[in-house]
Amino acid sequence: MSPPAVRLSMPGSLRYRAVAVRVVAEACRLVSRPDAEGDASSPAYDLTHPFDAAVVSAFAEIFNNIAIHAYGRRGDGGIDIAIWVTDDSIEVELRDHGSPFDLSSVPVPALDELHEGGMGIHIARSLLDEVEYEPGPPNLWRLRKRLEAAPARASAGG
Amino acid sequence: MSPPAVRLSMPGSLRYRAVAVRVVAEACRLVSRPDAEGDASSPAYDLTHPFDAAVVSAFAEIFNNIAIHAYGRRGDGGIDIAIWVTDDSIEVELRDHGSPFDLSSVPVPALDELHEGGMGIHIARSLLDEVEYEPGPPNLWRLRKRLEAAPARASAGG
Amino acid sequence: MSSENFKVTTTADETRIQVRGMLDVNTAPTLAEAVDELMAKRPARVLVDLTALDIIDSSGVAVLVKLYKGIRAQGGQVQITGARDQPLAIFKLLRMDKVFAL
Amino acid sequence: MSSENFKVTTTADETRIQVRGMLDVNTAPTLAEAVDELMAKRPARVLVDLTALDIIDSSGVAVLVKLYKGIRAQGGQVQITGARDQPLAIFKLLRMDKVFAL
Ligand SMILES: Nc1ncnc2c1ncn2[C@@H]1O[C@H](COP(=O)(O)OP(=O)(O)O)[C@@H](O)[C@H]1O
Ligand SMILES: Nc1ncnc2c1ncn2[C@@H]1O[C@H](COP(=O)(O)OP(=O)(O)O)[C@@H](O)[C@H]1O
Repeated sequence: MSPPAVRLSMPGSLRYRAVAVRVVAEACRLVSRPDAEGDASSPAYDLTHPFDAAVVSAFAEIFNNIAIHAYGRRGDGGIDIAIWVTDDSIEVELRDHGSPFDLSSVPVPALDELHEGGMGIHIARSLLDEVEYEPGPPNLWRLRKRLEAAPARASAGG
Repeated sequence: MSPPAVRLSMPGSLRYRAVAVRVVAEACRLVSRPDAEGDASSPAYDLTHPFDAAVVSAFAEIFNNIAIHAYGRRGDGGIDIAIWVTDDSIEVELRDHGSPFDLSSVPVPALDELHEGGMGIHIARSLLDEVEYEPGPPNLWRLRKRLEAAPARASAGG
Repeated sequence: MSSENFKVTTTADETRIQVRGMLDVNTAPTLAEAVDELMAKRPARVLVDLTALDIIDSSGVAVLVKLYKGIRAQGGQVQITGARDQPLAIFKLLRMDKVFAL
Repeated sequence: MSSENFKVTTTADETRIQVRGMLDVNTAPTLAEAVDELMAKRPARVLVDLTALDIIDSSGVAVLVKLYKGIRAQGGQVQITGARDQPLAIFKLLRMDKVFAL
């Protein structure tokens, strides 16, 4: 596999979360709106494109879980993130040195009830094409999503 | 020196510029508004705090120059960024493998005239406490700024 | 009570909570406190306006569920309106669009 | 002509350019093209409204300078108004707050 376009290493703490989320949001833009100017035209990252919304939402849940569960909110370890973008897909890997766990034992929430927790993994899995986890150290999360064939993209208007 | 809080490696091209700018903007927030919630409360990064505005503006000029001048807009090399944050300062290093140049030969623009170029380095130097450059390979930029003693920060309103 | 992320307005008829920006693992706890304060007052009618909410995560959803369940358990009414974009997609995914009558 | 970043409106009296969001190395070239088109029409009065401009860099400044100098060289008037926050700080730093009468 070719080297990732973007690598980010940072503390595995919620305080730094926005750093990672913003990087992933920008990487999504490169996939979903490659014809846009190389830059956002506004300082807001916008998740109005469903591809960006899906990937960023899923990524944020997995990041939160690492900070909260793998590192127990202690922020005493790092997260290494690698991002590959192609014309029509994104792949994001996260590596941490926190406690491993058994992903297969996490139940799918019963959606006929309202839950106050246990929705993060379900959200991530539902929004992405693939969510893989290999317990470590380091623990490895591999997230993938393809851009669906564009449904008549709104014209750029320029 | 302690290891940087955040490391980012990415293509040295304007297409990826927003990735780097957003990371630096978030890192600034950690210095200028450490008491805020760990996350921005809105998806816009805001540069209303003068510290953030100064650091991000300066960083963006230096990044643009690497992509445009050192890499000649070819995007054929990477940029490695390291960020250190303390309670009251930020330090950002950028390393690239593009053409080196002689920073001391860049003239200070005469501000009694209006210029259509040659303002980037001057902007960066004026906004930061320190701008150092060591020609390479790799070329190294070291940017530093201290937060000034807070001038009666607007109350958080919570 | 209010913060950068929400504003609570109480009239004779109802309590209105406008949520804006990002409601996530970092910002949800402040809203959760406000929900506790509110529930102590046993309001009869709560309206949650999500028109200005840009992004939510599972922690944000959890606070809204807590509010919804809590007020209803006290015999109050809750209406959650205005979700769009990413938040709406998350509510749909969690099949909450029915419960919340979005 | 317009883009995500600017809107040009022409009336009998004047041409008004509203710039918004980020005017930087990536977005400035589109505005530069619009400036070329505009100058070909030799407008007598141009008003540039920067109220909605959040962030500018030296490439963005360069386009505004080009506009200012170009229109004035044609004998036209240019007024640039409304800069705030980061853009205002940059104009001040470059001592353009006087020239632009901000
Ligand atoms: N990265 C992780 N490391 C360790 N345990 C995890 C991790 N991610 C999830 N878990 C476990 O899986 C459970 C379900 O996670 P999730 O669906 O995100 O819901 P929640 O975080 O709200 O409990 C968590 O409660 C935790 O026990
Ligand atoms: N990273 C760099 N690598 C090579 N040359 C550079 C670099 N940064 C600046 N320069 C040189 O210094 C000059 C002045 O840079 P700057 O003040 O940013 O203005 P501008 O980029 O508009 O010319 C550039 O024109 C270029 O010749």
